[in-house]
Amino acid sequence: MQLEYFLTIAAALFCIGIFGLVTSRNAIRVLMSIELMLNAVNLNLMAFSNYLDPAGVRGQVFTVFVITIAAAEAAVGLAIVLSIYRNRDTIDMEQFNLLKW
Amino acid sequence: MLKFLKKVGDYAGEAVQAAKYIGQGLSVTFDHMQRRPVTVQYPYEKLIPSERYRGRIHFEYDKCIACEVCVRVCPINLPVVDYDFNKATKKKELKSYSIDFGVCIFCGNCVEFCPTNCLSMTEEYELASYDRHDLNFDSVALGRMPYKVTDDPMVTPLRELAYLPKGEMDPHGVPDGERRAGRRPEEILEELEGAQPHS
Amino acid sequence: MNLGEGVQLVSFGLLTALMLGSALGVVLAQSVVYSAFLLGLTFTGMAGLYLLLNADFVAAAQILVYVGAVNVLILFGVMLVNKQMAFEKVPGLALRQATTGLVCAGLFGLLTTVALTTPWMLSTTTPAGDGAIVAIAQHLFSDFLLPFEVASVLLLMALIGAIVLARRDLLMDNSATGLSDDLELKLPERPKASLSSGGEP
Amino acid sequence: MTSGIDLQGSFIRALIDLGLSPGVAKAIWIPLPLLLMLIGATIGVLVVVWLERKISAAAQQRVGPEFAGPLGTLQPVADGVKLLFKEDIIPASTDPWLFTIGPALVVIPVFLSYLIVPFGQNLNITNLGLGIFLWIALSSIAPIGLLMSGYSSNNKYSLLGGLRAAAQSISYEIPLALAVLAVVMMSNSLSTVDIVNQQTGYGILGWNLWRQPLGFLIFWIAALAECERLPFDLPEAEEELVAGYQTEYAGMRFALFYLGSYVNLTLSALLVAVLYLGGWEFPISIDWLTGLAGLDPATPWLQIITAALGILTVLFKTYLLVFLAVLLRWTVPRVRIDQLLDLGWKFLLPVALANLLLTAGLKITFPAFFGG
Repeated sequence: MQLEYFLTIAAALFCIGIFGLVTSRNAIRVLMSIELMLNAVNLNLMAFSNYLDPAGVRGQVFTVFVITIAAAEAAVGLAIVLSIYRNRDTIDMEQFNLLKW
Repeated sequence: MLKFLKKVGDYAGEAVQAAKYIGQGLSVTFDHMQRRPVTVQYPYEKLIPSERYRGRIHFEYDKCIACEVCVRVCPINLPVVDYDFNKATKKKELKSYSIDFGVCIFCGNCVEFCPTNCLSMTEEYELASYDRHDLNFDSVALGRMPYKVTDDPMVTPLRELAYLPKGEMDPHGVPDGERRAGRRPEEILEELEGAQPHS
Repeated sequence: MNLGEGVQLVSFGLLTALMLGSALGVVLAQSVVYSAFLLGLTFTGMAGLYLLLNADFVAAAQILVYVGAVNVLILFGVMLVNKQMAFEKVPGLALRQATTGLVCAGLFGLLTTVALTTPWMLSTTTPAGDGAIVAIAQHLFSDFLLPFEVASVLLLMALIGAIVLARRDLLMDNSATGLSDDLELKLPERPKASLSSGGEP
Repeated sequence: MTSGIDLQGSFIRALIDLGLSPGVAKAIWIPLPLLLMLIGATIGVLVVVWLERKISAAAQQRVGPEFAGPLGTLQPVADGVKLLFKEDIIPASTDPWLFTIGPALVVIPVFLSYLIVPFGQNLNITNLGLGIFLWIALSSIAPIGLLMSGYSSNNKYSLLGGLRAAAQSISYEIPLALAVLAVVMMSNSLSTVDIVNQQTGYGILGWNLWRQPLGFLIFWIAALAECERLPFDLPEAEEELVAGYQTEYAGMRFALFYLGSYVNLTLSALLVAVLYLGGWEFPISIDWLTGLAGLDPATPWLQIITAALGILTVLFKTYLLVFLAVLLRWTVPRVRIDQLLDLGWKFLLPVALANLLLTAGLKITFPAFFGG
């Protein structure tokens, strides 16, 4: 049980998240990938909090902030996906080219 | 601002009102808990149907003159009357008669209008069967005597509320001979006859 | 190694396998509904890892917010846009995926090397444990007060923004008379049928 | 304040006296309360099911279950056995994995929540520092299971029921948490034992009910909604949705839903008793009585009586609340789905927030009464 274990897992989770973010064509799966990346970051923060600053728990405070922001992000992101779905009748990322010329 | 405060006040008032009504409802439900249960333990106990109960129709083959009045007064022309016209006697001879109790609404019109009283209502109400065609009673089935709840040794017959002795609310354990509350129909009839002897 | 450490190690291994496996499932599963449910599993595994890191409050918060709110929200999203359709073919998709995979693997290697080679200044003080709740609260209301307030404002903005975005268009005709005293947020919504027919009023 | 009877301590001490090492003694102790709680919760459910049927019957002038056992007490057992032996049906076009996991996901968090329910000073599984927060977190898992079973049933009624259940659960979680927060603020601790301890000492007068009347009402309404009890049983409203997310379920899987809903009801009632009705505290303070009688609170037999009385008190309060829930069921008609969400978001949420603010203000103004 060492700090490095947790950091490695967090790195793996982060990379999975990036892969999903780039390759997914379903807009909702992109949102899920973002959540995965945020979780990886959270795990890093928590590991640092436990091994480098166990008494101060500043990492935990930061994680709480990240969780808060993630909830807000999920709500807004889903609202955007819903309104795009209403307007374009698809959730394929390849078709979201409204701002492309 | 004042308007807003008034709105808040009205809303709070409505909430309190709602709470009051729910409280009243709760007290009603709570009050129901101390009432006597009306349950009849059905296959073991059965209520005795009243005299005017409109159950399965009984039919007497020999009385029937195949006049088909029952068919005409029936809201759905339900009874099936099959007859031959006997040229010699110039009378109809009944061949078969049937009523489908899966369709019958037990209105009693046929019984009411039958000129020879060959139809009558019985107190039989357990007509369930596994096949709905079994509900189509022919003249033999219609001619069977109805069974009586009071005759069944397996069943505890219970009197309905209106037939209980005065002051009695629970039909359990009321002796058979006990007189019901109020006057019996024949007593009313007698009284009427006594009041108007000349008619 | 005593009993407690063994239990910790085993549960660490199990949780890691569970979490990484379900995270891979989130990204690779064919059906979005499966990935949404697997996402919940990932979050739960993460909460377990937080427990191993002596942070039970954050673990419970993780369950409450991520599993209870975010994941349910995503599931709602999946079921609201539940349209069975095959995406159109795009040329060069396989190449793109392979490149992304390579880049991600490289990034993973890089991060792992950094994590393994950096000399971390490990602290030997005992973890706060149950006292962490109090410590977090003290942080929130002293040195992290500004971020705390900003986060609450952000949450409010996100709340209103999400409602405005996800709401059907409002019919503004009868509010054109100007702001009266009685103006309530009771503007009629455009019925859904007129939207799906595609006709712009 | 007596510490009461310490089962764990005495059990472990007895094992150590038998010649076992402290670690092993502790390891033997750990599963015991869990097992006891599991059995207790199940028996509690049997009692609640029987009570529900009997009280419902009484409210409708019926007799209720009568033939299975004395006064029909074995009826819930008979029901359970029947469900156990029924054929395990998985309809053809369902998703068998999700269909199986769904009910389990609904039940397991509810049983886990029993971890934090205290029946006495030391009569609980664990006195977690996280306490009531763990319950709030765990109860938020259930909607996922409901969505899962609703979706996997491949039936429009099931899907609608699952979505409704999730929406309802999320909407009422917030006022629930806010009501709990006001209590937590007064007792300065999330631990359920601390919350009860803060209410002890003055008998019935010390209960949180008098300090948090609004919070009590909010909590009770929200808890009923979380349990999907009758005024709020929209997810399974049989007139509109057949049986909601349970439509396709039969046998054991249905039994899990059934069990889960009744365990949840018992748990909610237990937590109302703990949070607002003084937990194991007798309406007249036991400490005061023993002081009046001139007895030493550390006397062993007195401690046992106090502990037994504590358990009985908690159970009595719980079943009183269950009784109220059943009575409410036959009193209040079901609300519509928009009325339900209106009630949650436009009434309970603002009121709960106002209650929280009021509690904070009162706590600063009168720290002696509202927990300084």
